[in-house]
Amino acid sequence: MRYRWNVGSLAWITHRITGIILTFYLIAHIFVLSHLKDPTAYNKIMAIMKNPLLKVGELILFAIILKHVFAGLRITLLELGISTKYQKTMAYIGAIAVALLWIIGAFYFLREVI
Amino acid sequence: MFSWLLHRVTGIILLFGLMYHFIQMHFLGHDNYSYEAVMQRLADPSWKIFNILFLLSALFHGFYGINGLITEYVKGNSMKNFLKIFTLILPLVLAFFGIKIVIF
Amino acid sequence: MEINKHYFDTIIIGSGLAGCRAAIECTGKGTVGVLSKLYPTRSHSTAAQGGIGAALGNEEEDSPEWHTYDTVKGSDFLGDQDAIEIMCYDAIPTIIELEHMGVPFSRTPEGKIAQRRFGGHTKEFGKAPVRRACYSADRTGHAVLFALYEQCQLRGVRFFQEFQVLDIVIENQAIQGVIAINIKDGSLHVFEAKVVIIASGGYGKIFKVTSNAYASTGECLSMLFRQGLPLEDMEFFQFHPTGLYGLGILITEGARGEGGILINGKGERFMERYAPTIKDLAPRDMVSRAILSEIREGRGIDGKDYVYLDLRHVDKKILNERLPEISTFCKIYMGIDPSEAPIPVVPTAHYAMGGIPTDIDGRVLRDVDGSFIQGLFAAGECACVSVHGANRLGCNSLLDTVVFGRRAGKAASSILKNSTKGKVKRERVALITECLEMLKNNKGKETVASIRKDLQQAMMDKCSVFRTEKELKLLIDEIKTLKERYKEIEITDKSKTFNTDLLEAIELGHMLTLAEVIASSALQRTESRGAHYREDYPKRDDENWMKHTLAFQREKGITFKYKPVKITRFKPEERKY
Amino acid sequence: MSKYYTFKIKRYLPNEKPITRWDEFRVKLNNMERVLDGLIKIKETMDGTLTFRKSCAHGVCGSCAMKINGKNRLACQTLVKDLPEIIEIEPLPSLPVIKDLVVDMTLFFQKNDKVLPYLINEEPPPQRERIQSPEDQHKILESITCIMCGSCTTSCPVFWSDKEYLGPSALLKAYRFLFDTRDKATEQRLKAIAGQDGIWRCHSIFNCVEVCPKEIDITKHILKLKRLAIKKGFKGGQE
Repeated sequence: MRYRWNVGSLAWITHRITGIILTFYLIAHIFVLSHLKDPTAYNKIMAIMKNPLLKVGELILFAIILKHVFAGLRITLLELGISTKYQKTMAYIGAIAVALLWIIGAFYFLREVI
Repeated sequence: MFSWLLHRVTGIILLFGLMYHFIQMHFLGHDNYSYEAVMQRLADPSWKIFNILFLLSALFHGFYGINGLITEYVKGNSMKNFLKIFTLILPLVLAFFGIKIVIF
Repeated sequence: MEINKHYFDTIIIGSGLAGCRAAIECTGKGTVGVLSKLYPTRSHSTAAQGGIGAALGNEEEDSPEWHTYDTVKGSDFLGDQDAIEIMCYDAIPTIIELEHMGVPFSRTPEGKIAQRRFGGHTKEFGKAPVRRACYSADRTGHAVLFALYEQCQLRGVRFFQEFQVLDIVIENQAIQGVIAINIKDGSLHVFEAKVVIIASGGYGKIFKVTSNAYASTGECLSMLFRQGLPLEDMEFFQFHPTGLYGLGILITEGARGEGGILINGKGERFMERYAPTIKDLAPRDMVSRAILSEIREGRGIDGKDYVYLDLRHVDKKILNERLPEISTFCKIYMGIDPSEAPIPVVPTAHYAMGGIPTDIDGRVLRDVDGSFIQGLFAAGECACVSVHGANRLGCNSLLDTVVFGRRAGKAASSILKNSTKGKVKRERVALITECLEMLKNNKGKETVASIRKDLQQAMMDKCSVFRTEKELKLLIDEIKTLKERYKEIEITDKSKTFNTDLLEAIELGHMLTLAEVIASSALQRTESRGAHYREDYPKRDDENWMKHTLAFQREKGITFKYKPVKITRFKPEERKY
Repeated sequence: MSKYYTFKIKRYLPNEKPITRWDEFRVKLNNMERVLDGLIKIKETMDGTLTFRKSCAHGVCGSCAMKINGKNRLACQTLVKDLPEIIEIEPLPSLPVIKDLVVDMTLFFQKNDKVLPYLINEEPPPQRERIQSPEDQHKILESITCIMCGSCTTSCPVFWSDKEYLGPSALLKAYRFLFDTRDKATEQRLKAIAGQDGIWRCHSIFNCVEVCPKEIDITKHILKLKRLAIKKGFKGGQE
């Protein structure tokens, strides 16, 4: 079904999708960590993590987390009583914040590799 | 209602937790996640408590969301009930493994 | 064809204010079913804007006696004064009761129901305008209808939504039941009942420019008329002075009650000339005539056919708070902001004073001698009690619906015990089925739309605010031609599901019947009174015409009988404002 | 000033094959006319089988809500001059279609019935009106303008996927009574709306606010309901 998107519904759908991805990441994260009992296994994984491809993956993950956090923040603020008049403004500010923080964060991430 | 409220509260906890995590792990120097450093940190009881809280919050927050998705998108009552029970057990199992890593 | 049978002690046709109010009264005393051709909350009562009149005296001193006087005078002394007195005195408890049912009225600073000025409502028998209309911003009808509908739900009234009534079955001078079609799937349903209350509303769609809804086609009136029952005072049809130019959408009289004024092309406040005391708040018939006279004499805006309703000087806060709806209408449909630009308005067909003759308890009369149809009641705009006489005052219509809806409900439930269950004969249903089939399969070159358009145009041109013998005669001939053309009608939609094409054809047939009654009634009344203005007889003639017209369908055509007006307290006098 | 518009209408004719199809009509309309006028013109002059609901024609009855160019609106309140030359019309989403643009609203009204949509006050009424300050009346001012056209509920993505959800319209109705100072059934009504299918399902998507023909900020009202439920420490219903 086709239905016109607007700021609110876009914010919602991205919030949802990022949420699902993060939950699955969480499951995988716990699963992987629970299998790291000795230093050798741990260091092996850490070495793999240095792979540039996985760094890109980490950056994407970082973006997803930021997006989810700011979408959640917007909803929570609305629920705490910030006027719904500002819902669109908040979404725009959130998007800008996500972009800015991602660029700053990416700088640090990449510094680890280079 | 309580779970809804808890979802919001855990959201806030995760926000601060994540901030701490990122600053600690990525922004402050390079060797923060060598095996020794991690183990050393884990020996600290307050770090343990923080980690467990963080873990439980994340699990609750994530699975509350999944539970909502099941409510909204899954058709058919038996399937719905099965998935709901599954998403109740899974985070408990994960919590068990998670706590095990942190404590031992 | 399979027929679905239902039995209810009380069947109510129409779910507007009168229908819902009657339904509330009937619950607890028997089973109640309400038939509505729309979803109940879509009834046209919801479009009523300005207010509901009652001498509560919340804003300034007021008395039901003054209210009675104003209504009598507003009716041009044709209203039955016993009924008017009942309505005006009942008004106060009725409004209080509505408030208790949850109607969200606007409030005074002390928290009482707020009231505003309305046309023709005065203090001390005509001295100055008075605040009498209780309101909920400019969506009073909507607020009251929702509250009443909600109370019906609470009381377990059974609603049959999107059921259109096809026949009201009367046999042996007693009601038997109604036959209706379920619009959704085209199935026929027979509702047998002990009593039937008709609250089907008005028929403004007979005119081209109207504030009425598409659903206001008046078929129930015509159904009774075709069975030989009379229709009363059909020549009186109210034109609301301020309809949005080109669309006919209502701009409430409350706009003038809050200080709006009418201005002509020369920028004059012309109502000063027509009603020196209360000016723009004169009754609707006078204001409508005044506007059209200005336009005829070339003083419309830029010589065109409209005048301005000016709200620019009204406090913006008042506009936002008390008239938000009409501000939105102006913005959406005309692209103007009433606080910055005047609103172009013309009179628009609005309200039928005439209708099914009833007594003060809503019993449907079958003759001038007061004999009635056993178990049949009517209330609301479709009925003529008559409290509005020749011209209705603003904010009295909502009052009429709730006061007489309640009375009819009460009277109807009181006779349940001694009434027998109605019986609708198979042949009657077969007849309806046959009619439907015929209409569906009829071949010809005419369409519903073209006949309807011609009818609406003809009524607008020849039978609206100004009328003459010559034009009315022409109109009657024209309607007869249209009736002939109606026989040649062909509809495109042959299906059973939601066949609006078929239903519109049925409605058109009834509209043609009603139009003829209106035109004939207007032709025989050779005087001018209230909304009925004959240019060839411009004076009111109390000697010959202080009486109600009752039109009957007889074999040779429409015949008339007359019923005296009940005059109790207020003797007819010249009507000046 | 008038110009030609192309109406692309999604048809649903239960007795024909195929049941659904898209029809195109070209209609000349002036810039004061509305989508409803266009539909009427099509029905009167081109295709009498075209079916849609209509009544008041000025946005107070709520009959003619439909999806116009991808967004729910009232046909009688949408001027064609504000739309592109191609106007795409579909019935309201996610309700069963009866014919063409007519949908079965039963489910929508059932939701409404669940929130006890009537004033409940068992105290004996006073002689005169119950006193309510203008400020208190203003709290429900926005919510009483609802015409129950169904635009909001059928624009809600949660309702699209979860038919158990009460939906914005019913929740707004609950608000209208919960915040009416004259109503005394706070507990009962909270019970009706604070369960799994009630207010917690609202994710502040704002689709309902975007489409409301009466410009009611429905999300704002639902958020207030959530705060009320929290404040009252409401325990009923799971989650």
